[in-house]
Formats: sequence, C-alpha cells, structure tokens
Amino acid sequence: MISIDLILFFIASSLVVGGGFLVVTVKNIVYAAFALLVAMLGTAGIFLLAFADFLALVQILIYGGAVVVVILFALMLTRLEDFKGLTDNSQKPLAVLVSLTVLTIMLYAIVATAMPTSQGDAISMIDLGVSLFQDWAIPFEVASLVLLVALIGAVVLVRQDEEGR
Amino acid sequence: MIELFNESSLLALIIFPLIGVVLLMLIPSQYQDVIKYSSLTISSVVSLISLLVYFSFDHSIQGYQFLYTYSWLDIPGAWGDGAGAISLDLGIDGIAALMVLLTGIVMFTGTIVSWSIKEDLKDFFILYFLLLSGVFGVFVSLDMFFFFFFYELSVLPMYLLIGKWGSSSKFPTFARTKEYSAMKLTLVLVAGSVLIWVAIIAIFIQSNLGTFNILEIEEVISENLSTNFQKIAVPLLMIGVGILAGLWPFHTWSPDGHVSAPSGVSMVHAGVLMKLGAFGIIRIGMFLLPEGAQFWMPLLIVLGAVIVIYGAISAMGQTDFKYVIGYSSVSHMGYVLMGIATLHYLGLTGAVLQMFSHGVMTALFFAVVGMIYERTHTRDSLVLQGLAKKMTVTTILFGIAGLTSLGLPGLSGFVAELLIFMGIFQSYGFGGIILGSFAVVGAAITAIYILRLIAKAFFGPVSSEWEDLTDSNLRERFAASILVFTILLIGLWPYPFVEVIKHGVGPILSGIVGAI
Amino acid sequence: MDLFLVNNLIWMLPLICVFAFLIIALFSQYIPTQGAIVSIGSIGIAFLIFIFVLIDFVNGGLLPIHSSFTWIDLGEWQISWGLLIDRISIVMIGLITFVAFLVQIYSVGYMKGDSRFGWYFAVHSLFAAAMLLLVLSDNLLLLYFAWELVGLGSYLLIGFWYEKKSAAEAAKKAFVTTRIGDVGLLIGIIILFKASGTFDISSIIHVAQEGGISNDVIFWSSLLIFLGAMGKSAQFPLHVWLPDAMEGPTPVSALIHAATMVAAGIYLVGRMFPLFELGPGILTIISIVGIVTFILAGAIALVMTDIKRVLAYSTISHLGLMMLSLGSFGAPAAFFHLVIHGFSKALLFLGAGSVMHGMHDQTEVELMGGLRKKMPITSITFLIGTLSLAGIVPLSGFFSKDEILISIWEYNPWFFPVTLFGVFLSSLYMIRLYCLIFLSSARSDYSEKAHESPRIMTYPLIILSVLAVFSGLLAFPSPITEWQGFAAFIDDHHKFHMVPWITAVSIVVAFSGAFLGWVIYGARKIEITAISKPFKFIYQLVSRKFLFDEIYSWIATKIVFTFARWLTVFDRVIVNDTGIDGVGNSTKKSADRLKYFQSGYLYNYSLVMVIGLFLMAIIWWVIE
Amino acid sequence: MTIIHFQFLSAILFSLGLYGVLARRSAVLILMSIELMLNAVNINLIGFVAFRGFGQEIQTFGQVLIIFVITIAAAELALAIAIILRIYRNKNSVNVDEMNILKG
Repeated sequence: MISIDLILFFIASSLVVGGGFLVVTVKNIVYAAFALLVAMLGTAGIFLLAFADFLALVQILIYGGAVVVVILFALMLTRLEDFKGLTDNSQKPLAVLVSLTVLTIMLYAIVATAMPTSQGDAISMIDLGVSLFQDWAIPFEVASLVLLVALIGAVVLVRQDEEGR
Repeated sequence: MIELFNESSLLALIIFPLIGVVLLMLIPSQYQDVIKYSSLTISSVVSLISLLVYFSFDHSIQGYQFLYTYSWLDIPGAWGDGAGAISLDLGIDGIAALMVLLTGIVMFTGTIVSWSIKEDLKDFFILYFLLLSGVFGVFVSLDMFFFFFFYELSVLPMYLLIGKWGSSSKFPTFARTKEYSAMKLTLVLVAGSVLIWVAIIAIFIQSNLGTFNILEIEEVISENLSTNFQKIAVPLLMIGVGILAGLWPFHTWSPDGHVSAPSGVSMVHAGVLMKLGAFGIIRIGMFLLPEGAQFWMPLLIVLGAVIVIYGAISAMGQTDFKYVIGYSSVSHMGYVLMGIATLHYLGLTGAVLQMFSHGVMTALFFAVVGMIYERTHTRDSLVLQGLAKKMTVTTILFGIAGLTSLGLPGLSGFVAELLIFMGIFQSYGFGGIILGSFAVVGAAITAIYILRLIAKAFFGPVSSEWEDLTDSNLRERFAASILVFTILLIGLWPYPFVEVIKHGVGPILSGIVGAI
Repeated sequence: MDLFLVNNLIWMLPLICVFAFLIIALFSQYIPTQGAIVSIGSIGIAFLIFIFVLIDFVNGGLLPIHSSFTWIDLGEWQISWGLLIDRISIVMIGLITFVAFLVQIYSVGYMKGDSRFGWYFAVHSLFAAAMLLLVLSDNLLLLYFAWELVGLGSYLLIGFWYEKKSAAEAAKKAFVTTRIGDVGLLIGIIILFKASGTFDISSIIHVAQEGGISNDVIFWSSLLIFLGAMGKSAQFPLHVWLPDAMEGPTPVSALIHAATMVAAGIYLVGRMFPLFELGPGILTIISIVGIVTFILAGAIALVMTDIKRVLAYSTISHLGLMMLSLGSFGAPAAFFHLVIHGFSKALLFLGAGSVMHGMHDQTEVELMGGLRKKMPITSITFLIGTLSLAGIVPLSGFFSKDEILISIWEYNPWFFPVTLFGVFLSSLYMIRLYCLIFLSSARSDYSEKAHESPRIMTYPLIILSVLAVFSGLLAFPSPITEWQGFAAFIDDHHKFHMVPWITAVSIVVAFSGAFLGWVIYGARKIEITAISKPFKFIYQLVSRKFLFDEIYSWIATKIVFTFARWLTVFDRVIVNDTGIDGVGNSTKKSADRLKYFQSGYLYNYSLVMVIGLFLMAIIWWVIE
Repeated sequence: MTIIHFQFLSAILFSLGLYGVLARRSAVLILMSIELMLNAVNINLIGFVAFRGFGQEIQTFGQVLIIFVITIAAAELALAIAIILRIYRNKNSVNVDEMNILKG
C-alpha cells in the first residue's frame, strides 16, 4: 500500500540521490554546487517527513543558504579556468569499487538487522526550544563558542599577511 | 578554621601552585622583581602549608588523614553503576606526610636558588610550579587515576625546563645537548608510565569494584586480586615506576638529565621526582599487590644492590660534578629500592627515611654545584682547583652534603642507611648478609669519590684562573642553611621522623604475609 | 628523666665540647683569641669533670655511671643512646681530656698567626667531643657514630692546610683507608645486632657468654670489628694512612695520631675483649697482626729520616705491641701501655713540633743536629720521652712494656723472642732519632739559627715529661690506699706481679738497643753504611716502606679507577647509546624506510582509511 | 515509511559522498562530498529518532543532536574553505593531486 507520505518520501529522496549523484559526477563545478543545493533541499524534505519542522528550516537556511553560497564565493575567489572540465583523479576505478562495496555492506547490514518500526510523534517547536535552552544550554553555548573560534580561525587563515604575501 | 584546614589543606597543596601559575601568567615578564617576589610568596605559602600538614599530622591515630573527596566521573560496568569511580581522593599516611614535607622544603629552596636565572624567569616559574603541583598531587592522591594524572603532570614540564633553561655540555669523547637529555628523560619516563597505566587499568578491572580508590581496592585484595594476577602486575609496575627511581638499566636518563638541567630543576628532579618512583612502588606495588610484591622482591633487592655498586663505581669514573652527583643519586636510590625490597619493618622505615634524607641532601648538592657553576662556568673537577680558599662557605656546604652522602653519623644519610642495612641483614637469611655487605661497601665507595672530588676541586692551591671568585651570597646561604638544618636534625634526632614513618609502614607491611 | 641526676650530667662531657665547636665555628671572629679560649675552657671543664668523677670514685663512689635514652623507637627494635663511665672509660677520659688540654694550650703558641686559627680550635673541640663520646658510649652503634666523627675530625685536621696538595691527599687517604676498616666494623656491629637483638655492649657480651650467639657469628663479627680497629689503629696492612697524616699540624699529630684517636682501635678491642675471647682463633689473628705491625713498623722507623715519620712509624709499632698484648690476654697491660704511650708520644710529638717551630718547619733530620744547646728544654723533655718509649728503666715506658712481656710469655710464648727483638728495635730507633736531632753539631743553616720555643709551648712539654717519668708507678699496688695496681684497676682478676727474669731480659734488651743507637748515631763509633752494605736489598725494601704505598696506589689507579672508567664508558656506550638510545634509533631507522609509503596525496590516504575500516568490519564480523 | 527507507537513503547518499571524496580532484568538490556524507548521517539519525518509538523526550534530544551536527558542520566548512583559499593563494591551485608536500 503506497501511502501519500511514502510517495513524498520517494520524491524527496530522488532529489537527494539525484543531487548527490550530480555533485560527484558533473564536470562543471558550479553545476555541482547547484546540485548540492538540490540535495540539501531534498534532505530538508526528508526532515519534514520525519516530523522535524524546525530542522527542515535550519537545513534550508544553513545548507541551502549559507553553505552553498559560501562555496560559490569560494569558487569565485579561486581560479575560474578549471571550473568547467573537471577531471577525476587516477584512483577513480578503485573509488568506484570501494564505494560500491561499502554500499553493499551497509545495505546488507541494514537488511540483516531489520529494525522494528513504530509511528513517530510530531514534536512541537516549543518543546524543542525548551529542551535546547534548558537541558542543553551549556552544550549550546559551547557550540556557539566553537563557531566563534571557527570564525576567528577562518579570518586569521585567509587574512593577507602584513607584508602582502 | 581547623576543620577547614583538615579538609582542604591537601587540596591547597595542589591548587596553590596552580594559582601561582595563573598569577605569574598575568604578570608582564619585564617586571623581574615582581615575578621573583611573587614566586617566592607562592612557594613560601605552599611550603608553609606542607609544614603545617606535617606537624599537624597525628601519627598516633591509625589510618589516612586529611581526607578529601571530590567525585569526578562515574564508570558503569560489570561492577554496577561505578559511582565516583574516578574521584579526587586525597589523604596522607605517615610516608606521604614526610614526602609532602620534603617537597615543601625542596620547593622553597629551589625557588630561592632559581632566582638567579636570567632568561625568561616568568616562564621558568610557571613550569616549575606546574611540576610541583604534580608532585604534590602524586604524594597525596589516594586514587590511582589521579596518581597517574599527577605523575604525568610532574614529568612533562621537565621536558621544557631542561630543554629551554638547561645547558649543553661537551666532553672530550662525547657531547650531551640539553635537547637530547630533555627528550631522553621525557621519552623514557613516558614509556615507563605506559606500563604503570596498563597496571593501573588492570588492577581497576580485576578488582571489579568500579573504583580507582586505593583504600577501597585494598579491602578486596584477597577476594579479587588473585596471586597470579599480582605476579603479573607487579613487574609492570615495578619497571614502570622503577624507571623513575633509577632502576638499572633504565637509569641513564637521570645523570644526563641532571647534567643538562638548571640547578633549581636538578634539585626537584633528584630531590623529589626520583622519590615518586619509590613512592609508587610502596603505595601501589606493595599496598595493593602484596603477594606479587613478595614474589618479586628478591629480584628487586638484587637489582638494588647492583644499582648501589654500579652507580657508585660509575660515579667514581666521572669528573663532571653533576655526573658524579647524578650517579651518586642513582646509587642512593638503590638503597631505597633495597630497603623497600627487604619487606622488613626496619628496611622499609629506612627506605622512607632515605628518600627524605636523600632528597634534602641532593637538593643541597645541586644548589651548591649551581653556585659554583654560576661563578666558574665549569663543572669539571679537573679544571677546578683550590676553591676552598675563595669560596669557603660553599665548600663547607658541599662538604656537608658530601659527608651526608657517604653516610657520616650525625647527618641524615647515616640514620637512613643504618636502618636499611639493619633491615637487609635481618631479611633473606644468608643472602641478606651478603647483599647487606655489598650495600655497606657501596657507602665506602661513595666516600672515595666524594672525597676525591673534594680533594680535587676544593683543596690544593688556588690557580690564577680562580683568583677573583666570590663566595656564595646571603640568598644562597639562606636556602642552603635550611637544607643543612634539616640534614642535621634528622641525623641527630631522628626519633620524631621515625614515629611518623612508622604510621605509614605498619599498615603496608601488615598486608604482606611473612613480612616482619 | 630528671636532667639533674648525676647520671645525666655525664652527657655534659661531650656536649660541652660540641657547644664549643658550634660557638667557635659560627662566631669565631667575634670572640677574643678567635675562640681558642672557648675551646681550651671547654676541654678544661671536661678535665675538671674527670677529676670530680675520679675523686668520687676514689672515695668509693658512683661507678659505673650510666645514662641512656631511646634514639629510635621501632617497636621490637629499640635503638638507644647511652653513656657509661666504668673503669676503662675513666682511664680513657683522663688521657683524652688531659692530653687534649695540654695540646690545645700548646697549639696557641704553635698555630699563632695562622689564617684559620679559629677553625683549628673549632675542629679540635669537635674531635674532643667525638673522642669523649667514643669512650663513653655504652653501645656499639653510638660507638660507631663517634668513631666516624673522630675520623671526620682527623680528616679535617690532616687537611687543615688544604692549600698543600699533599695535605689534601693525605686527608683523603686517611679517611678512605680507615673507612675500609669501618665497613667491616659496621657489618660486624649489624651482624651482632642480628644475633643478639641489641647494640648494648654489656648485653651482647652477656648473651654471648650465655651461649646465645653461635661460634661462627662470634668469629665473623669479631673479625669484622677487629678490621675496624685495624683501620683506626693503623695496623698492617691498613697502616698506610698514618705516616701521611703527618701532613697535619704537629699538635694534631700529637693528640690525634699518637695519643687518642689511634688508640680507639685498642680501646674497642679491649672493650669487646670478652666477646673476642669466645671466638675461636680470633686472639691468634690479633696477635699475628699485632706482632707483624710491631716489627715491620719498627724496622721502617729505623730508616726514616723525617722526624714526624719516624714518630709515626714508632706509633704504629707501639700500637702493634698493644694489639699483641691484647691478643695475649693482656688487656690491662695494653691499656696501661696505651696511657703511657699516649703521654710519651704526645710529649715526643709536641717536642718535634717545638723543634720544627725553631727550624722553620723543616722536618728532615739530616738538616738538624746539635740542637741540644739551642733548645735546652725541648731537648731534655724529648730525651725523657725517648727513654720512656725506649723502655729504659725506671721511666714509665719500661713498666708498661714489662707487663706486656709478661702476658706474652704467659700466653703466647712463641712470640716472645720476636717481641724482644721489637723492643730492641724500638729503643734503637728512638735513640737514633734523639741523637740525630740534638747531638753532634748543626748540619744546616736552619739548625744554626734554631731557637727555643715560647713558654706556652714548653710548659706542656714539661708537664708531660713529668708524667712520662712517673706514671709508671701506677703499675704498683699502693701500700697506703686501696689501689691494687693499674692492671687490677682495669680487671679485678688481674693481680700485679712481676717475673724477675723477664724484667731483667727486658732491661738488658732495651739498654743494648739504646747503647747501640748511641754508639752508631751519637758517638759515631761505627759507620752506618758499613753495617747496611750486606743488607742492601733489605735496606732498600725497608726504606721504601715494604712497597705498601706503591702497591696500594697501583691497585687504586690501575685497577679501581681504570675499572671505574671502563664502567663509565660501558654505561654510556652500551647501556645508554646502544640500549636506551638504540630503541629510539631503530624506531627512527624503520621510519626512514617506511616513509616511502607516503604518497602525499590526500585521496590515497582516505582510500586507505576506508579500506582499513572495511577490514576492521570484516574482522569484527569474523569474530562475531 | 519505515526506518529502512531512511537507512537505505542514508547508505546511498553516504556512498555517493564517499565516492566523491575518493575520486574527485578539486578540493572544493571534496568538501561538498563531505557535506553529502554529513547529510547522510543526519538522515539516518532522524530516521531512527522519528520512527523507533523512543517517545517525546528522546525524539527532542535527537533533533537537538542534529542541530549540533549541523553547527559543527558549518564550523568545519568555514575553516575548510579558509584553508582551501589559503592553499590556493600559496599554490595557485585547488587540485589535491598537486598537493603532495607530505610525500615521504
């Protein structure tokens, strides 16, 4: 019996898989970036289907907005000639082999250890907020520190040296 | 007030040096005087606390005192929820009390002696206090995890202290750079601590209590720690900690380390750090693994005898002051190991007293050698001559240290060595007599190299090179006189010290079947 | 304990000297005479205490006085410190305090103007304290304690003029050589402790006499203790330090290396005598060591030309005689000779010091001669000392020697003729020394210009010479008082007796030695080279002191220190560079080879990572 | 819709990302592939959280956990991009096969 959410799931997952496939195969890097965006949006859809509304929003905002944009900026700051006609490196056949093997193992593992499933509940954003800011307040603050440090680190790394080198 | 002191004084011993570290970090490094005086203040406060701890330690009450507990981490497992498996358990028995006093004394005098360091004094003291915080931690920890933690904490700063402030030396046939010595010291000691860590984890698992607390594990020795397990665990521990006590053939880090280290660090290194090894054997090896200890001790006593003689003869072949004293330290630590290995009341008491006595004595030695080196810029006894004329007080101080080292009665070394000798003769039957004789001969060899050194470097006519040497100044004399006073006090009136040691030795030996 | 019990007051004896040491060592520049007065005062007070104790004893008093306290308390094992004054120690205290007192007064004149005048007296006080402690202690441990401190005092005083390389070396040699003996002593003490559970001398002897200690243990521990005594009392073959010890100031030689410290070995053996008696064969060993020392040292003394060395070898020789006496059950005779030798030899050394004082510190007898006129008091007192030591009747040395001969004849008759030869030798070399120094005419500028020493130095000489003359009378029982003679004082079982023919032989031998000496060196009737020609080899051997120094220094440099150097190289090259560093180096080497596996490409690394994970999964699977 | 769907999707996406990391040449693309793998992890996690029947509380916790994952991913990305820019400035390329200074 194919339910409506299963159909939605397949649509979203085809977005994810298709986007992901394009990311790792296309030759033009800008296209790859947009394919990544597609995959991220698909993931947001998956989140929605798993009752994680807030996460879906976050996913769109951070990945769809920030991450892809940052990557595009990075592309703009680097050399443009290489963008089209990307080639893969010499161990491509091995890579194919290894990833297929890993995929097989994982799929086998999934099938072999079939999990019982039960229907989940919707989580209200209020609960999530309460949990985040009460139970997990300290890790949350620490995470913000991590971000801050990453920010500073990024700035320091890309800053022009004083001699202008 | 007294309760507060009883509960938190041991914690203070660990925390105050760390406070000192932070404090010194905040002082800009160009204020040399501020750094000097604040480091002096910190170390006097800590030493004062250690003094208070020692004197308010009541040896008439059984059991560990000044207990303090802070639960840190639970480890659930086969043993249950393991609440507070790792907790900062502090407490001292008589042995640890004496070691705390020793650390306090060496720390204070080492600080005074280190004042003369010219370069990056601030960073030196930061690392110095870090090191001492670790040393105090080892002596007062009743938790194996923290024992190990502080053990590592006290080893690692040595690397920087020697590597940065040390001195490289060039000898006719070989050279020792300070970087080499620092690296060797750190690597060898860390290799040893791997063994310790394995042993500690093994004890933790085997005891099946879900705790690292030594006292709690001690109660289940007979049920959970089987004889076979103990026999396997003791060598790990004995080699691991023994490396720090200069166990042959892993002793070479020690003389090289001494030669390269600045005098303040040498004082701590030989005075306190090497004692951690012997202390570890007593605290974990004998207390938690009595049967294993009993099984392996005959080997240790033979090794100890080898170290005594080997170290003494090696010292005889050296001409560099610090090498002589370095090997002499190895030799004297051999006495400690022998004393421990007797498993005898007298021997163990003597070993602990020797740890204290040797600590104070080598501290004095290195302080004096530092005074000489600062003025002459050489430590080669073949070059130095007739220093007694120019540096009379320094000579007398060196003489006192030397006489202590060769076991002259009236100075601390004699009492300790006497007790150890008596212990060795009382244990292991005829073998004990042979080994004991070796030990006594070792003391005679010490006399040869010490007096040879004195005759070469201090006596004889003053060569023109040393015409304008100055004698030690008031600061250095003050530091040295504290050490001399301690040496004399133990040498002449060891009664109170022995009373305190007895408090710790009794329970340890009572766990060992057949020990006297 | 009540501090003011008379028993506890005996602690004052050593303590007062310790305080003197501390005061002088720390504050010598603030005290008039740099502290000499403190030192002399303290030893004077000690002497007064001795007089007090003696009077008390004569009036039927307190002996033995005993006081002790626990030094280390280890439950089952108690180590205590205790002092004991009995008859033996009363004699020793008298000797020590009296000689030390005189020597210190003498030193004020002798050491005048020395840059370390105060330090000299400080060490003297330290030595006196240690020596008093040594003879007062009631247990072996405290005795060892003092024994070593005495050695320290000796070390510091021999090396007093440390700027001289030879003095520094001599001090070291003295300490190390005696230390070799002390190793034995300490081991012996501890073995006895193991066997009897106590350090207390009388308890040990009691246990041993009850049969509580096996014969083996008694034998070995006695032998080891005797080794200690050999070191301190400079018996062959551990005698080599004593002649070198003459590098110290001469009053030091008089006090430490003639009268007191070197007698400590005799004292120790005498103290432990009841134990030694029980050990099979120990007394024979002691006798042999004693007689060898007696003869060999006497022979060397005959050929030495350094005034202090002659006296040093003479001291060794007489210590050998005392050992021989002890080995022949003659403990009282040994003590008697110890006292009388102490007075006489101190007198001779102080006389030698006086000569050196007048001769600008020249010690070579070849440079002297004819000093009799220039230094009349020194000359006469020196002569008295010489005759006393030569055993010429009726000076004191004669009586003590006589008693020793009697006990040797009674217990060790085979040694008797050899001993007589030794007696002959000792009167010969003493007279030779006197003749060379004081008779005939001056042989150098120094002796031309020699002058008599100041009174502070000559008065002690006079006092000592009086004693050297009259102290022999102590051997006789007193007709008026209860005094039964010295021997009976030491040991109740001993009765004073003389064997007429032995006395006669002794007189003849001593006189013939003295006469021969006078003929050769005084009257110059016989050319010395004429006699020594046929015995050239022996003469060479003797004048090179039987090659002991050469052999020892060969052993020390060629064997011991070479071995030490080899061990140092072994330690560095094999243990450290090959063993410890070897581990590091092999790690480094294998890293050098393995580094070529690193392509440097990130994607290679990640591929290998994944494969690794993959393998781990497989392994896990297999195990499951 | 069961856990298995999520698991399958996650596995496929993860393998794709892995392939990207192993096979691509441009550092930026490798970075993107890593993002894919992180997403795969998140998908797996949310699948378990939502459909395993842990109840309200754990479900909330799971979501919080994902938020943290995203946060850390963002931080990592920022630094990675910075490093790539730095490398580009030094070597004028972002191709990983031109970077082998770690070669032994």
